[in-house]
Amino acid sequence: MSMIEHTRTEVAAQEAPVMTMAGAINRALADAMEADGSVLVMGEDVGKLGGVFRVTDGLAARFGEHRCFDTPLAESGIVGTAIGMAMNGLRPVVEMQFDAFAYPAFEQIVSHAAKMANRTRGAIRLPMVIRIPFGGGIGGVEHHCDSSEAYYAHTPGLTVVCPATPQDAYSLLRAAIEHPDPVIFLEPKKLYWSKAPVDVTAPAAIGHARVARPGADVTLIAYGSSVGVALDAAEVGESEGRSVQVVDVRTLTPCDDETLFTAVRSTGRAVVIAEAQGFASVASELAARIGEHCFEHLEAPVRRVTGFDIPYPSPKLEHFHLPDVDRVLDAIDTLNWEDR
Amino acid sequence: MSMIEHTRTEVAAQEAPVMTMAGAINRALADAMEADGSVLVMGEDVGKLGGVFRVTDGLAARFGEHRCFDTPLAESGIVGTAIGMAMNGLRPVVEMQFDAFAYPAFEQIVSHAAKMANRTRGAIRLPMVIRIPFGGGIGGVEHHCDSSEAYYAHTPGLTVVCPATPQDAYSLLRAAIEHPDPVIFLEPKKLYWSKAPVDVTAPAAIGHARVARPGADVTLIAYGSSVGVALDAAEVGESEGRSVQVVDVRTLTPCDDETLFTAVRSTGRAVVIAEAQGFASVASELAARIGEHCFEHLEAPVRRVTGFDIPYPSPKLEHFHLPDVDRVLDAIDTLNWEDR
Amino acid sequence: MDAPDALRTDLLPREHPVRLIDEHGRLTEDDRYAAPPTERLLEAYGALVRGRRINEQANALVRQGRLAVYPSSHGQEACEVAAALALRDGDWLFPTYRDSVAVITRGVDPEEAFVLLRGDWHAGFDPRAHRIAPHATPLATQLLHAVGVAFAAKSRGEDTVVLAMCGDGATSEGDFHEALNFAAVFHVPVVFLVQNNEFAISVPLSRQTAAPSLAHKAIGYGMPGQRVDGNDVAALLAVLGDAVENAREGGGPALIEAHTYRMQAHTNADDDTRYRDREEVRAWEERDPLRRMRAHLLAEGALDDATEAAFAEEADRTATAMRDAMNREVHPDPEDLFRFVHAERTPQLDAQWAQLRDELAREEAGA
Amino acid sequence: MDAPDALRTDLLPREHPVRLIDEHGRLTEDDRYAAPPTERLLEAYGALVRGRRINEQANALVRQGRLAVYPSSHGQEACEVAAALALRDGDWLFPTYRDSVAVITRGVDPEEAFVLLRGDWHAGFDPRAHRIAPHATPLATQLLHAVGVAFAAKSRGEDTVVLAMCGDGATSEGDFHEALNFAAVFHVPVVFLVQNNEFAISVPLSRQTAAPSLAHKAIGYGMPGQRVDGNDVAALLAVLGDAVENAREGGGPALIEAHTYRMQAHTNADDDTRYRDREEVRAWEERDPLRRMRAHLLAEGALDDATEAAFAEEADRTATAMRDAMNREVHPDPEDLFRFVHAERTPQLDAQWAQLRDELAREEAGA
Ligand SMILES: Cc1ncc(C[n+]2csc(CCOP(=O)(O)OP(=O)(O)O)c2C)c(N)n1
Ligand SMILES: Cc1ncc(C[n+]2csc(CCOP(=O)(O)OP(=O)(O)O)c2C)c(N)n1
Ligand SMILES: [Mg+2]
Ligand SMILES: [Mg+2]
Repeated sequence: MSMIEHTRTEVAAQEAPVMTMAGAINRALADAMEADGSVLVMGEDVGKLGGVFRVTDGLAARFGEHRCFDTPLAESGIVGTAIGMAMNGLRPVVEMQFDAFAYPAFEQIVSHAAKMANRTRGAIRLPMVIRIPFGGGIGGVEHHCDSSEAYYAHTPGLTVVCPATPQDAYSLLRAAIEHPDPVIFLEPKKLYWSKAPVDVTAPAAIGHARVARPGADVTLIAYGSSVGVALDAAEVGESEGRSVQVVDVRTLTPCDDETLFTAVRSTGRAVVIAEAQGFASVASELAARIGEHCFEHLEAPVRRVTGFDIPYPSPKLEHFHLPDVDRVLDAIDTLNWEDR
Repeated sequence: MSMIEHTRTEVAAQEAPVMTMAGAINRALADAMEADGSVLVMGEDVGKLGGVFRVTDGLAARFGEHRCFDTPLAESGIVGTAIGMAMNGLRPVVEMQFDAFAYPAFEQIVSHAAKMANRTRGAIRLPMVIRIPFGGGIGGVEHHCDSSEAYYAHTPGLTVVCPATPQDAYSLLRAAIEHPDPVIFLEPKKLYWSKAPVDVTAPAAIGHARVARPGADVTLIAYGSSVGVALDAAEVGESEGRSVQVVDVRTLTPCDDETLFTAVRSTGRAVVIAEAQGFASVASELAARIGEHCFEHLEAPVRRVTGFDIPYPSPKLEHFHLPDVDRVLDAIDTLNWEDR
Repeated sequence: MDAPDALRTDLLPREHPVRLIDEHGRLTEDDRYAAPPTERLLEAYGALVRGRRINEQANALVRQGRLAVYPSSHGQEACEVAAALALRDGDWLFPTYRDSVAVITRGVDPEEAFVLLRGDWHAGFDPRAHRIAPHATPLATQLLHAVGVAFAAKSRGEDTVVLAMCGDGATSEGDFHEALNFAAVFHVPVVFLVQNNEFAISVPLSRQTAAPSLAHKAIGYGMPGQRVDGNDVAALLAVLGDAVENAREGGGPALIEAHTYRMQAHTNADDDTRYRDREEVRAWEERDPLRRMRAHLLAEGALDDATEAAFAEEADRTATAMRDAMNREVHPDPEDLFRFVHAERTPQLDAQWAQLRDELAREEAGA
Repeated sequence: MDAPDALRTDLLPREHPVRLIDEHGRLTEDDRYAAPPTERLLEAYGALVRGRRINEQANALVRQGRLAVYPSSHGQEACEVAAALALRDGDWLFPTYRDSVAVITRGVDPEEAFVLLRGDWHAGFDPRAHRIAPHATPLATQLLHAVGVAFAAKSRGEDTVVLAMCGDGATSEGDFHEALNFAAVFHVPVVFLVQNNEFAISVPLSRQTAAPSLAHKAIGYGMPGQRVDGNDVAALLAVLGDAVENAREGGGPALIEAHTYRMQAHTNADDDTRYRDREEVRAWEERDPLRRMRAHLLAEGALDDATEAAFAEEADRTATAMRDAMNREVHPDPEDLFRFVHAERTPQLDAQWAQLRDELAREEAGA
């Protein structure tokens, strides 16, 4: 199903205007604010400045300072206040300036945002979105490049979404804002200026992975900025005679097991790719559940290509750390091909 | 090696005094404070009251209020101040009152405690211990029963330790306090009043798993309060004709791959047991790395028996949530025994 | 009202907590706050009697194993009652774990109020129906939610006021700071009520702050701070009422520190003999909020035997209802584990419920 | 010293920031703070000249792609210089990302100070050797470390004082609150210096706080707050010096708000024309800290051409050293990724380094 949906979207997208991912997110925010008066945008520097990545550019001017505004500089305050707003009829979309600067809000996210609906037996649901620019590859200094998705994906009650294309950024953010429960919306910084056509009429549903490239011999599973690495590796792999399938996970929780398992079973080999440090990560989860549910189909162990288990390195060293095409190809090479 | 060490410890322990785990931790703190004047204990209610679990009982009276004292009620403040103390010659051991109440300190733990040595190229190491009573099974109300180990185990730069016996609680806490880098010391609340002999002369090194019970057919891998569940399941399994090995992980990071892999390879079947919600958890990691490194030896998929992916339930419902012997036996039953 | 000077010392609390009725029940003149009318005080006294009874009954239920835990507000009932009575129906209350009496006084059925402490579920009443947030446990976190609720109401032009409660210990948390700051910068109608009961579990106020008073923190956010005798329900009603109506009229947030005392241990699980003198506790018995209000009403001739009996009866009814409710066996539904986590159950939770259902079915079949 | 009253209004700042030298370089009388001796002001002026030059050179290096990013303290050099000069060798300084000039003024080699901003490594100098913490990026977090460092020193009976810096925006973070409270409750020798430069990136002070001043926050912790003209290095030296020596003598912590202005964009990556008027920026040029001190020293006859030339030369030397250092190619060692994470490399990191080493070897062989 998700393959079909994907194909349809791609066709429509050919005629659609080209946008950067940042532009697509900006457009999604504007369209959501236009469509629903209860949607508001807040955070640090999201007003006049338009955000340090210019993702909220023009929203304050267009919708007024009561719909898009700067808060005092305190992330727990931002998320905690947004929780109260969502309790009382608003749909706040908050921006955390960088991944590591969401950590002060951790208690509000884990102990409240994630749990409110459950503790009130559904009486209070929190329709709120926490946008977090995440990941590296942009030459940022320390604390500006964390891949923090595992912290959220591990937390029951959160829905964690991570687009890899401008189209998904647009469509999934619209879906996230309409979602009745809190969504952590992870925006790969490295892809903010990547461009592609975006069809703003194409709907997308949270919870569906996407086969980004079909292939018969091995499945690469990735999300965010690693999807591009996977596609590049697939290209090279293909030229070396291996047919490589790529799955873009898109929604980290809930996990689209069906698409994942179908893909892996069809190839019998799998590599999971993610930029985050690998230990106890989303990549661990994907590898573990594939190992558990596709065991009979596996010709080789599920390999993981992830960041090392180190603090995110400084700009001049980050290229050693980040998964790249060669590392993915190395991993593919280990997948017991001699048995074929 | 760890098996031998374990056996030696057990022998000595037969003659050693019986302690509760809470008592063993108390003794470890006292012995460490006695041995090293730079060790101090601080947190909420750790002074006169001796902690809500009485783990620090008597320390303030014995060592004075400058060595064991109450702080203002602010967890980020506690951890942040401890970081500064550790920067300047002290060895603070801080208590977080309950697992979920460590979340306000998340930024200090992740962005500073974990990274300080790395960012200063080793010029500043932080010899500090963050003790966190964790997990459920005690009939506690919400926010008092979180299993938060994955958040820490996923964070590079932290060492995460989790004892399952009073002996390990004593020996590993002594090792943690002597450790040059920050240690997250997870104390399974449910086991605080469990009793066993403790040999205070037995050393223990961080980083070593322990074969808690030998067995030939299947390996159960557990830590903290799940070790007891695993041992009970092993007992029942044995009575049903299956020889069940149990590995107590003890140190979550760094991971003792050698002991784990040796154990799993020897049985060809493995079940990982942990109380935490399973998604992107330490159990995921253990399953993924076993799947990756023991692939050729596996007769069946690595199964996980974990808490459900839900907020920790209320007291009257927690027994439905927690891994128990039956659930472990069910998992064992799925391990392709017909192939034998 | 003092004229604001450049340093805004008008935002500082007064030197002594506002008190309208002294420990002997005698009215004290105040140049700013008028004592509420006797009618109102009578209503408050009835609520105090009921509140005390709820505390006693809850303690008894803990001893009988019918409640998992109880953080009693014995001795703090004046704050509890005033917090509930200061609000209109459309307003919102944000209570802590210790504020069950306030929750019940505002209209929640005791049975529902105790669901959390009984261990049945994480919260037991419909927060939206009552406009009361669930009892908050992670300290100070709820103060931010209060700011957000007030913001939303204000953005719709509603005249809702939000009263957000916390303890003295909670003022040390970062979220306290952020909540007061956000409230002041957004100029939203939130009244922060700190019940300074001198202890955070075992930790005395002197270890919590070196400030002249907790109300002195208000000026650092640009909002007024006031101290009030927390055992004087008349003063509490006057000071809270003033702050609430000021907020309603667009005057912005305020911080009220009610000076009271936690007469019992932190919860039944606590042992307060480890950290405080009996002498200190006994001294505070003299300042009991019920005794004081009763003396006052008797002196005013406003409390007759019939009314006292009616109050006692009402309190009895509540206590009996509590006992009955807590003695009814509850059969929690295991499927509830999965029902509310997300609006739509995820495939993962579907599978997990299927597993549990299967386990239970086999158990039943086996048993 | 005012006599403390019950409300402790003595802890409030003065109505106007302390100023000892006005915008025209004229000395202003003050009943509490004496201007430092001319010698000291001359030293400070030299440091200002060098500091300004460091800012200019760093901006140039950013334009040339030699620095990854630079948060300039142009216009705030008086705060930077005074923070460094107020301390003794044994004291500790806790700077933010904007405080490279303070770090260099305290003695760190510019090359080492810029390792972070150049992108070579997360911090470039030995914090212990210089008693300067690494530049802090997560806002306000370092204030707590400062409290811990002071606590440790005090516990050993050392007379160390810790000066901890942050911006106006950072005062909104919970950690600011917790740090001031811990410092006050533990009564440790920390001086908190807030550089109120009117902006947190694009967000003006009015969106950050509704308080009469940031120094008004001090009373809420029971410590003195003071405001000082942040472009008057004489006043800064006097006020900081007073707070530092008071802390050293056991007088406890203090909060100093220096009122200054961020003359340039937040960093080179920022575009401040989006959110503030050029008029406003220009108005602050009149209050430039260098110009003011120069006028004063000239009027005093304390600054001759030779000295000016010497200062300029010293500044040149620093700028040249910066340029040379930043133009030297650095060859970062990939093994450094794994060297410092733990004192002893874990088996997992061993394996990961082996993998990377192997990749690099193959790459080299292939190339
Ligand atoms: C963030 C957080 N840390 C710690 C706790 C544990 N705890 C529960 S109540 C309490 C004391 C609170 O004292 P105070 O705020 O004065 O309220 P009181 O209990 O006196 O009403 C503590 C430390 C908690 N609930 N939340
Ligand atoms: C916890 C955290 N949140 C957000 C940021 C991103 N950020 C960096 S500087 C800055 C503004 C800080 O303003 P201020 O404290 O006034 O210092 P200034 O830059 O003006 O010196 C922000 C929002 C951060 N570094 N840390
Ligand atoms: Mg209290
Ligand atoms: Mg600023």
